[in-house]
Amino acid sequence: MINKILIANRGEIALRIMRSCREMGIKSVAVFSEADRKSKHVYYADEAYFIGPSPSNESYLKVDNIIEAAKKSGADAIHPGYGFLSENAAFSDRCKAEGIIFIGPTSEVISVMGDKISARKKMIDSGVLVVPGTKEDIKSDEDALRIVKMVGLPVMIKASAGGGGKGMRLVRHEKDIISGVRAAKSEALAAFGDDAVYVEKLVENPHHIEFQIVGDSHGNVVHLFERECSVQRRHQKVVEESPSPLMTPELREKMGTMAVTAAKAVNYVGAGTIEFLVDDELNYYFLEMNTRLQVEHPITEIVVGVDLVKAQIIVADGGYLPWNQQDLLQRGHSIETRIYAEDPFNNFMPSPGIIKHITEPLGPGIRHDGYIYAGYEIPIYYDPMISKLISWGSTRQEAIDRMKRALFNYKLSGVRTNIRYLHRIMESEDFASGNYNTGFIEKNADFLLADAENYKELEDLVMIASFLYFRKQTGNNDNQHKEECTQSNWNNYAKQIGVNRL
Amino acid sequence: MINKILIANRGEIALRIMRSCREMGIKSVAVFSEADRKSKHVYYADEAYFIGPSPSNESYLKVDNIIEAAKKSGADAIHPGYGFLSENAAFSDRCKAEGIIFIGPTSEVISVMGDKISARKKMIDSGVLVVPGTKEDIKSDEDALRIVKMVGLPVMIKASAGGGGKGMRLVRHEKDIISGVRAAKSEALAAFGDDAVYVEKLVENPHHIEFQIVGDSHGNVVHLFERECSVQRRHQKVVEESPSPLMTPELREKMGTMAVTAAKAVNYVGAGTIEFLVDDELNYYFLEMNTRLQVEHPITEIVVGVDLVKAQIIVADGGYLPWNQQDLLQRGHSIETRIYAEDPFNNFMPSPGIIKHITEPLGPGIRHDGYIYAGYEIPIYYDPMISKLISWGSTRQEAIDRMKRALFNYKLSGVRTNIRYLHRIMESEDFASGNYNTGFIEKNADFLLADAENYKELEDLVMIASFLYFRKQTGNNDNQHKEECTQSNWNNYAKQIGVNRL
Amino acid sequence: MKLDIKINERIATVEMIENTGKTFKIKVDDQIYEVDSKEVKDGVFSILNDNKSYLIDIISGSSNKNFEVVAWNKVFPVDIIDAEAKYLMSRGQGTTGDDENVISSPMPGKIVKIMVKKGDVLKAGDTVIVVSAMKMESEYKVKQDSTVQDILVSEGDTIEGHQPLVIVE
Amino acid sequence: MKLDIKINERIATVEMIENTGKTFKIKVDDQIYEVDSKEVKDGVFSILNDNKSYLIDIISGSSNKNFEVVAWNKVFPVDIIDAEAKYLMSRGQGTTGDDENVISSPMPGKIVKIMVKKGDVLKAGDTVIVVSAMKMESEYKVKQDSTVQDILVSEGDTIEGHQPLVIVE
Repeated sequence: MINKILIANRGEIALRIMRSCREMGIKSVAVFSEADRKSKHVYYADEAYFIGPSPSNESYLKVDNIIEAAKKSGADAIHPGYGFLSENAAFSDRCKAEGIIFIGPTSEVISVMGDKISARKKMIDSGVLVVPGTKEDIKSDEDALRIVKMVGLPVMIKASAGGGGKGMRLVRHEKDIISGVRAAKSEALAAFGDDAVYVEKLVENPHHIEFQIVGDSHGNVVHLFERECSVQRRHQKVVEESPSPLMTPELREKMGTMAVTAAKAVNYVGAGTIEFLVDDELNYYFLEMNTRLQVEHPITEIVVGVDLVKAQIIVADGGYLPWNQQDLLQRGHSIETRIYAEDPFNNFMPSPGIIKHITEPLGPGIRHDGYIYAGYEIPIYYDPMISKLISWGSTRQEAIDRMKRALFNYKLSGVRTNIRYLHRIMESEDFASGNYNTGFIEKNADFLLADAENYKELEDLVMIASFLYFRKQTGNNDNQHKEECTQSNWNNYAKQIGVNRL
Repeated sequence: MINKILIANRGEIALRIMRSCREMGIKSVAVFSEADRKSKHVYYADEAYFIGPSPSNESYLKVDNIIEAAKKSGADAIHPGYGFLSENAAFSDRCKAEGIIFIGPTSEVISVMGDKISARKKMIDSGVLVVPGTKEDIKSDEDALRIVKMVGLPVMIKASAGGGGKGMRLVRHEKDIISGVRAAKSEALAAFGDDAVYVEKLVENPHHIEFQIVGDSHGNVVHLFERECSVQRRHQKVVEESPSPLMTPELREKMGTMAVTAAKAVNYVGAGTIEFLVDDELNYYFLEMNTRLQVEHPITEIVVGVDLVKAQIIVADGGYLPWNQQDLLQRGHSIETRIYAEDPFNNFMPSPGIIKHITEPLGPGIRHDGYIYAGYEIPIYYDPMISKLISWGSTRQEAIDRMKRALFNYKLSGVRTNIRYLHRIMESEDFASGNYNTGFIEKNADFLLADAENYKELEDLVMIASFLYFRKQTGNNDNQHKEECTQSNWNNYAKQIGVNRL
Repeated sequence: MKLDIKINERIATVEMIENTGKTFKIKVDDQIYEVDSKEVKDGVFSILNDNKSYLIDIISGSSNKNFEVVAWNKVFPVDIIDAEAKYLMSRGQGTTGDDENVISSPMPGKIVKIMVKKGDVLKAGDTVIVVSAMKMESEYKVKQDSTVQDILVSEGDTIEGHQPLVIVE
Repeated sequence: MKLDIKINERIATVEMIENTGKTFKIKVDDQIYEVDSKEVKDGVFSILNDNKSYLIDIISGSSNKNFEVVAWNKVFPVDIIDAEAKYLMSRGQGTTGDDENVISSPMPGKIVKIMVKKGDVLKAGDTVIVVSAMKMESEYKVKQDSTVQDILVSEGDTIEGHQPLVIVE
């Protein structure tokens, strides 16, 4: 029985998890690094433990310190959030060994799905469609030529242990096959200590569509439909939506069933995501599985009407899935935009600093998952994401309208943000029409940074405000604030002679 | 075609309406009194017009000033919100005469439904169930005796022009009939200049359940299910929820159909609410109709997945209802609590003042419709409601859990609020079980104000924080803040010698 | 440093035992706490006591010895009792400077009606003045028989909270 | 009162014509505005110009003549140009005190690598230092041939934005 959960994370996701804990009557335990003492997750939690210096590898990635905090607090379970230790097989094992429930899959599942070749093999064996290619390591130049020709150009050579684009080569022409394979192997060896590479057919400008699944320890697995994640900058998701504008009911049914098959193939327990590549002809291929909660999970929560964190906790505790597949229905449309402390107009330079003012957009159809507050200093050590803005509408158009309204009214000063950039995405024709793929950001790069409007009047008023502000700061202030002074005299008077309510 | 709307209101409802305007690409025009220059609705709007001194009757109720602002701004339509001029037949007429669309019903409908006797007559003639009683003015003592005996004791004597409990008498015993009628008549004459009174059977400790309806100018009317509004203090709603815990599918079907019948009886165009009294045996009676948007409309929006303000604008503009009855479904459960600037522990004394800090609760399943901000001074002239907190859950229990979580994390300082009191309502057994009626607040009065918990440790820590704060204020501050000073020296140095990014 | 601090009826002695730089060792009456306290924004303290997390929001009152403190959505009225306050208390004036002869409203509002004029002789319970704020009217009465000494406001005036309205004796 | 104010490349003369108490008549270059301006909270101005509503948020920069102003989610860098600033500009130093001989990062971060040592002779485009913030590394290079005069930080140091890191000449 889970009564207390340590959240081995920080920022918005730590708060997100604590909210569900509180709703379930479960105590939450925060951990924090030196830079995070004033972070909201520390004072939002029921308890908080210091776990080390600011850099992640000395605190949030420090397994011993986290386990020690869990033991000291008497936590029954650890929720890893996303990032940090969430897909760390050794951490999952360690929790088990210490008698603490890890809210996530077993180390075996993490290992199988974390290695790309073993995941491919497992999926192929289970009848899941993968991008055409090999499921074996290329051992020789002969292998390379034979296999690439069989798969058909163009292809991607990928490192089995890969990640972050390393050990990856695009090969379009026959003459580049051998050099491409050799380069990928040597880069993979250098980066991961393992030169295993394999070949996949290149899917040109694909859609990135993922299915949410949840499984329990009683053999039940359901999917909660799709998320369209094709708006990416340098392989980082920027905007997600659900449903996908590309989807048809038939395709959804087929892909959903395949996602459940994939999860069942590894006896998956917990929340996970099956990522697919989908081409313009609606061919779809298993890409990889994320064995954790995704950043973009709220759009599924809103459209399907569920709480994924609660479901994670229930199944981790040995409980049954709270829903059958037929209970789950999509309603309306949801969009998430990720608010970053970065300056899109200066090459997306990160912008840590102190938040001066923040007015979070509220009202109908808006959910805002954040963690910052006025006066908070965004530290330099972690991800620049400061919040997630999520809109819901009865139609896709309404979800876009609401997102635009919320972005326009999200007032934040003190650090640079990408709020305007996100607004431009919503305004772009390709996004508005739903006709986009992973090439979206590149294709619309100029539009997204352009300044269409005429700001003459706004600029003049900015000057006027600055003029008045400077005038006030330097004391040349005529008779502003006189009212206030008059009023507060009453207070002093009241104090002096003493006051009583009868 | 509506392109610009003047919102003849203030506070949270003005913002609520402006949000929908912005989503529809419609410009919004604010009006403001002297006290409201710094109110958020002024700086949230596209345009803002000053309409007079702080007291409502010199500004927000001043028809000429509002019409003048509408003309000057070129607004096509006026949205009255709730309260103020929203149910003022003359204002509706005036808008029509000036060629401005009034977003609400015609003056005829407002008049018929605003007078309780004429509304009763209309409803009885249309086959709508009303509380048993007369539909005619009691002219004589003989009338009184005959009619009351026919209806059966106990009864309520009510002023036809009534409101706010004035001109109302409860009669339980035969001997009190004549004196009760006479007292009601003389009070009604004094209060409303009209001594017409009528008799209704007393429904003991009823439930107050209302149905949302919307009609268009093409003869279509739908209902959007019910709201349970029985948590009332002095006839003021405090908490509302949808669906009603009392409701059965059959009863919902019957009452919904009757609500549509009631609206069709007056050819209703716009959003309106049919209020019913329901007794413990599930007998239901038409009570009155509100010909405007209700404060508690968000719980319907969330459960049914609609935007009622957009629907109002569409039908006011001559458009068709955006839904058929069969499109409309309830999903999950929603609760609204009204946050007031008042002190429940001091006889609910209003608490205007300056907001020091505010942290609005966010996250899954929470909508917050508010208008205040840190530094804002809540004026003394208007309603003490500062925001509405709305939760959604897949079950009633989850909606309660989320409301509790949100109330706990709603951090507001500078004015007293009823947040704790609302939290106690959520904790009460009667509310938790859904087993309550309009007697709830009275029945639970002691529980709601009691302090069950032991605050020794919290109190000690409050003392410690006060100690540290006082120590800092008085300068006895050891070496706090030294870090910050060291760091900002760099800035000064950078400034002195000049800095450049290469 | 050592102070007497009052919350409602309770008065406790609060004493700094040690400032380790990381934590404060502070004694409240007989109990010693070792807390990690950080001011996350002006007047808002995040306190970790034995790893339990508290957020405490302090609002300055009408003097620098008088706070309104919000924690867990509960409001604590806090008074710092130093020598001056002790002296006043010993003279029976209390820390908030209560004075039954001054009639005031705890909330800002508008004077609706003044029921008395200078020199009127009043009986305990007589209504002196009616104040309206946020659609609610409150009547202020005298606690004991008295005479109206002075009326400091007029009908229609807008008033601050705690502003003296009528003086009686 | 009259000031020159700079936003990006534009410099305009802003002059107070009249303060009516309710509104300000202010001239920006040749255009006269009559605005109702209220500071709704510290540095945040609600401005009504011809009944159009604007919210303008001013953040003080590194000096009291240098602001970052946010309006419509757009950021405007604002410089107040007074006599002192004009003098500096006339000497070609600009208003922000740019100095090509001081290498710094506009953002706070951590020093990952220092590629040079005191006395090194550098060619234009040589990388001097690598700074990391929020998982992103940035390289800072010299714009012209120069010699390293001084290195003010060490690898692993945490730095402020605009803090001088390396001096070249």
